[in-house]
Amino acid sequence: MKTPSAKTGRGAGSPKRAQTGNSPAAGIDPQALVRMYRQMLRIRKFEERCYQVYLQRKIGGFCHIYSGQEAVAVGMIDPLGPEDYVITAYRDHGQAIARGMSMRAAMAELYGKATGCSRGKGGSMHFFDVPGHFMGGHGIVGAHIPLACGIGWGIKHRGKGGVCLCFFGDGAMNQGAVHEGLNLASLYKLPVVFVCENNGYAMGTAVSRGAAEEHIYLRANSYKMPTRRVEGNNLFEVYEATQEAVRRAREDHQPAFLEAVTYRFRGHSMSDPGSYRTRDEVEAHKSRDPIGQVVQHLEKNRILDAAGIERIESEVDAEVEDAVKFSEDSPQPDLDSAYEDVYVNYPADIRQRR
Amino acid sequence: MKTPSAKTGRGAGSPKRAQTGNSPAAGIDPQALVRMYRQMLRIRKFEERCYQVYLQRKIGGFCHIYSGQEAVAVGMIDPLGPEDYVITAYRDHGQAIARGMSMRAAMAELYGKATGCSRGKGGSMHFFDVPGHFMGGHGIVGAHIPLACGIGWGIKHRGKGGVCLCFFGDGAMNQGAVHEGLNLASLYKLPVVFVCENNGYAMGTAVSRGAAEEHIYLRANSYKMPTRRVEGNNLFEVYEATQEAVRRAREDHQPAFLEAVTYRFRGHSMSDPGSYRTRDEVEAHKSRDPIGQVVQHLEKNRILDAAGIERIESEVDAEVEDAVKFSEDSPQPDLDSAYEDVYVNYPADIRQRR
Amino acid sequence: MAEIEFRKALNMAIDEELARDPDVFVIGEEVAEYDGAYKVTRGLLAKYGARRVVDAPISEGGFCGLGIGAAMLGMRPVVELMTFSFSLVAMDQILNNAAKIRYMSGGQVRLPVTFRGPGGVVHQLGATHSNATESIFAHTPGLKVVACSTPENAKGLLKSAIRDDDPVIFLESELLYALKGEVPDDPEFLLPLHKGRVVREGSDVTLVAWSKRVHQAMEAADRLAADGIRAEVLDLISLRPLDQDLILKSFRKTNRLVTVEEGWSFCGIGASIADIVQRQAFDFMDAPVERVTLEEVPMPYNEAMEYHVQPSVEKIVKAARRVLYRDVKESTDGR
Amino acid sequence: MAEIEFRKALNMAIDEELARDPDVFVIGEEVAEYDGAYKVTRGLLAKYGARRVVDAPISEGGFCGLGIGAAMLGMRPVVELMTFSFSLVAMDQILNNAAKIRYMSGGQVRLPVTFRGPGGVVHQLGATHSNATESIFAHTPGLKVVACSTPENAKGLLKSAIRDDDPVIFLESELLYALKGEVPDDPEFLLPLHKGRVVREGSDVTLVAWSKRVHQAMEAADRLAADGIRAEVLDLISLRPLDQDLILKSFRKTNRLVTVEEGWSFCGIGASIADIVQRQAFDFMDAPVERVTLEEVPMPYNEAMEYHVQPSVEKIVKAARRVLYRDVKESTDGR
Ligand SMILES: Cc1ncc(C[n+]2csc(CCOP(=O)(O)OP(=O)(O)O)c2C)c(N)n1
Ligand SMILES: Cc1ncc(C[n+]2csc(CCOP(=O)(O)OP(=O)(O)O)c2C)c(N)n1
Ligand SMILES: [Mg+2]
Ligand SMILES: [Mg+2]
Repeated sequence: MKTPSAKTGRGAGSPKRAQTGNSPAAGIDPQALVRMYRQMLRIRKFEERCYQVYLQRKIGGFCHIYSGQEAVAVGMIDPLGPEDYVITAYRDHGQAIARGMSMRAAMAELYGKATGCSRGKGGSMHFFDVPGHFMGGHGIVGAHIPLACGIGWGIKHRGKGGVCLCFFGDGAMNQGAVHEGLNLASLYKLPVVFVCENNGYAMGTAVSRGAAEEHIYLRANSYKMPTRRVEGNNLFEVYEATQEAVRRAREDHQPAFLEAVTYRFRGHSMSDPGSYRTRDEVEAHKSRDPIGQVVQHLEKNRILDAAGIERIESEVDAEVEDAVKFSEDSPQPDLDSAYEDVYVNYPADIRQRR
Repeated sequence: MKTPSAKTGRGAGSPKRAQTGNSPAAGIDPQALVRMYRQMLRIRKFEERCYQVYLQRKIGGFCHIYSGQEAVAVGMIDPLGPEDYVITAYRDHGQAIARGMSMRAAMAELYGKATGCSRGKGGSMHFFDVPGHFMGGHGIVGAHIPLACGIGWGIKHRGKGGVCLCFFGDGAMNQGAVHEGLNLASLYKLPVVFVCENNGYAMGTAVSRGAAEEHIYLRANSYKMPTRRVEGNNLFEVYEATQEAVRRAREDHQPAFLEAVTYRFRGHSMSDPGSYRTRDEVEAHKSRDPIGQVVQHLEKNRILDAAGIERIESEVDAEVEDAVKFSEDSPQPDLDSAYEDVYVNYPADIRQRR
Repeated sequence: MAEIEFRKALNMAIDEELARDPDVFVIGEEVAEYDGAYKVTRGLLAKYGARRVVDAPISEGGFCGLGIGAAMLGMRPVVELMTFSFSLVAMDQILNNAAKIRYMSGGQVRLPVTFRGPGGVVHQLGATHSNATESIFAHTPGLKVVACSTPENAKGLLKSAIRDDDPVIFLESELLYALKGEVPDDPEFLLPLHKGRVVREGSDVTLVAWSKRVHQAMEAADRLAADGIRAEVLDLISLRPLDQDLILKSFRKTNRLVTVEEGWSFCGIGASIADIVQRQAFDFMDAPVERVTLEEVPMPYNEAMEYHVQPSVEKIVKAARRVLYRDVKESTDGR
Repeated sequence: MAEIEFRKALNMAIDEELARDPDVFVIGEEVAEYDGAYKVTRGLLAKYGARRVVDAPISEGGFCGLGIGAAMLGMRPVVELMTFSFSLVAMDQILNNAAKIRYMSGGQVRLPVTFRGPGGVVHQLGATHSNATESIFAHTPGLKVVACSTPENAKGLLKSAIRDDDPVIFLESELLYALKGEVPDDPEFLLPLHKGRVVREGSDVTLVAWSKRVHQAMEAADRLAADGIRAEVLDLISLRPLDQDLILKSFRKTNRLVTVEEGWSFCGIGASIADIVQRQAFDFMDAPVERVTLEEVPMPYNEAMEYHVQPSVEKIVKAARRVLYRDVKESTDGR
């Protein structure tokens, strides 16, 4: 697959221009648009750099690249305030960055360094930034949906306000924990907005091969919550739908369910041969690149000119390089820290007594 | 609670006459009606006798009485053939008897005797009659729904024909396993008819206190299978709906979902104080006794006269007494049989080696 | 100090903690309007309302996960499992989420959640309802596993568990709920989660048990005493972390040990005790460690069989005599 | 006899059994169109079609249960768990339904279902994806638990597992999938499920391991040999039922034992081995049984830490030297 980066020549994944039209940017002020554009670009370039360092074997384990889905994370997380929470699955880099995690902490985690967001213990699938209300990165499909309900519970009953945004994939819909969690959220009227990122596949399994009902948003009707399907590659549509759902969750403690239809440009994880999708299919989706769509809008509406776009690109490139350098230079964690963080209070050293 | 048995004076739970009208007995021939009436009565009287012997401490553990729900088990199981299968939850006496288990084997199991349907090892919640295609009695709420899918799988792919009828309660709808199973059945087009016996409560929890969507049949829409709500105390309606669902499952390997609205006359189990329902509510439901409705129909249509009904009653009473006597007289299982049936093939004696 | 029932002692503990800390809440099936399947939470709904005492649908994975998520925000959920047998449908939530999230986050998260309920064998409920799950939980770092055995320690330990900042598996026993005993009224009566106790001193042989089996071990000690054998009885209380010092101290005195548990033998907790003892106190072993466990079969319904496969006073006595190399008449049913 | 990869040996076993018996079918996530997440089922969809090789949604509880239900009707499902770490969401199906239904039915049901997939630690996947679940399964009567270690025994054991009339937990290892070895072509090549094997004979100390750790134990034996210590290496293969005779026979010869496992120590399988040995061969113990296990922490992601907390050749060598009372230099990281 060719990296779509002819424009900047830095090979770090600058997106193609979108070939589809935009829907109106429903009252989003230009500053916010620029901010979101930058966020999407930060995610894209971070991810494509991950792809590279992974191939260089600088990082290990699984690595699930978010490229192509940026409008979902950014369009949904941007409307949040500091009191709100985000939780997601193992494809978590995008949401973490959108929620404010520094690229340094994110990349250093992939390097397994002490400076990583989880002190090198979590890895790609288990990013955490609790002070920033990013509640993880969860590796077991569907298992964090009940956690989101608990976070919603905490928000509601500690009275500090806020909502919890809970992301998961189309494949997760078939896991029992999701069903239990959706019911609990609605039954208890918890301020949780559930976001199913329908990127068409769970690994190699197309939605309709895993679920009898392929219209995911319809399945949420079983839980009597407002539900809506949005074009997940259209930042404006995502943003607008989220504002509505978040407002209701915040004010009425009413959960909502959004299905965001999107597409991942890369394989499921680094080792995925991707034979279940044709090159044509992938290319067709790339022509609807969510970042390209935003760029088009910014230019057409003269919010940014070519120079402005170029400047942001190079700032982001620099940030990514800084994150890589930071990670390379960061210290390995002390081996003894392997014995820490198991408990808050443990009566004795946890190291094995023989 | 008064045992509604003034008529026969035997205290074994002869039902009140129904005070509501019948729906037409849609083409059910009189012989079948009499057969089903007898089955319903057999279940009722068996259960009420269980209630008594439980109070006499002849049997132990949990005991979940089926009284009040007989039209569901009988109206659904009667249309089945010998090639079909039945599987259910822990409130399993009714389905077992409807499926042909002898009262002797059933009662002896409650007594824990070697002659019991599960050799005294299963108890009330774990009745089995595999030669009769009664596949249990399952104690963990919702856990047998995936098993039903497997049975459907076996039916379909071994090509011997048949369907699997899978019963569970309204409370089970909130267990993840049910959701996974319904999706699998529809995805794989398995010949399974799911029957949710909505008796209004899961222990003390009314349906609407456990589920955001209290119209249970609507929840099945998520799995794209035909779904229908039936008046579960009306044998005729149950019978008719089942025939349709079973035919489709049998011929087209298409699962279906039926919600049968009913009511249990007794507590959840023997120790239930029942404070979550008013006496009025229970009495109102008793006036719609499914057996009473059938009796009314039989009499009105002169299928049976009072004498005929009396005769069946006394035959059933005799059968119940025989089952009790059989159970009392049956031998205790050999203690060594505790070590049997763990494996088909085990390389050595399973008794603990010290 | 009042003489109260075990279930009431648990109820007091929850009641006091609900009163003390607004972050504490109770969730589980039938805990509120029904007063608890075993009436442990009786009256709490009336006192604290439906936001603090919460009925849950039959979604153990869901509401255990909800408890963990709420704990991530600093709440202190007390999650009732109607019985720990039903924890099998929530295993992923407990073994992955509760036990590991703190670690995977590099210590950013505290998880002050308590999972409580009766564990193990009850009476004639058959195999699905008679799981002794403690060795699964005790196998798992990140969890603390505690078993109470008297009304007094039930109260003191449950209060500590609720206040503890780590996830605690708190094992009770339905068969003990009606047991009466003296329980301090003091709302600050707390017992340490990681300490076992000597229930009876002795010098000839050590019997180790927990939960309801402590009472069987005590009966066995009485029977042994009649024969002039002085058994020391330990109530482990903490299964993770294990109070090794307690066991080793006793063993170094008696040089003989019998473990008693109602779970299966293989990979059971007694196996780990034997393992630790043989390694840490090899030179003190006058005899192999003996174990009394559930036989290696699912639990049968029949009452006599059910009794037959479980630990019994007689089996404990025999095992104790065996480690003392005393004459043991082997009978078929007495093992 | 061809030299083939481990994953191919497993593939051959499944292929042959699919060909032999129409009741065999394969189900799991990505097993069909994707050829298996680790390519164990490569080509089987093309050969046998979508009725015999079946892609499942991410519903482990659902499709494990489906397998059990189909087995109740006499089919022989081979259920792939993408890894056994994901079995935690299906624990109730496996521990209650697969393990107990035969018993609860008084023996009316046979459950010829095989659950297979890689188990334990892989490489830098972090805590949720690195569960060694074997001690949970081996704890449970009604299950058979088998771990393969070479392409040859992978084939012979998996075929036996599929033909066995009881539920079998069949543990593989992702880290072994590329290992090559000679494998008999014979479609009737079957190995007994309950027998371990002596991989290397020796007289000074016994090393017991299974799955990929057998290879570590062999390396340790090489290292020990360089020091003049002759280690006997046992590959347990069967974790339930345990091949006690194999272990005891070796121990009665060497009088010294080291167990190696990648699960946690407490309630681990090695604990039960130590327990059995101290009771059955007390008089043969020249030293306590030593254990090399995963440290009592969730699995960290960082590569060095991940290595640090796992069993290693060095740790095994040290443990062996310890039971031989040879000079052991304790270093902080080598434990
Ligand atoms: C319970 C469980 N089963 C299987 C897996 C392995 N697995 C990881 S990601 C994945 C596919 C998930 O697809 P989807 O939910 O659509 O998310 P996406 O990867 O498309 O973002 C699978 C099967 C897992 N992590 N957890
Ligand atoms: C997983 C699980 N959780 C809890 C229980 C305890 N329990 C047994 S029956 C029951 C209520 C079930 O209600 P419903 O499904 O409506 O069936 P009904 O009793 O009304 O027939 C509960 C909570 C159980 N057996 N299994
Ligand atoms: Mg997807
Ligand atoms: Mg009900």
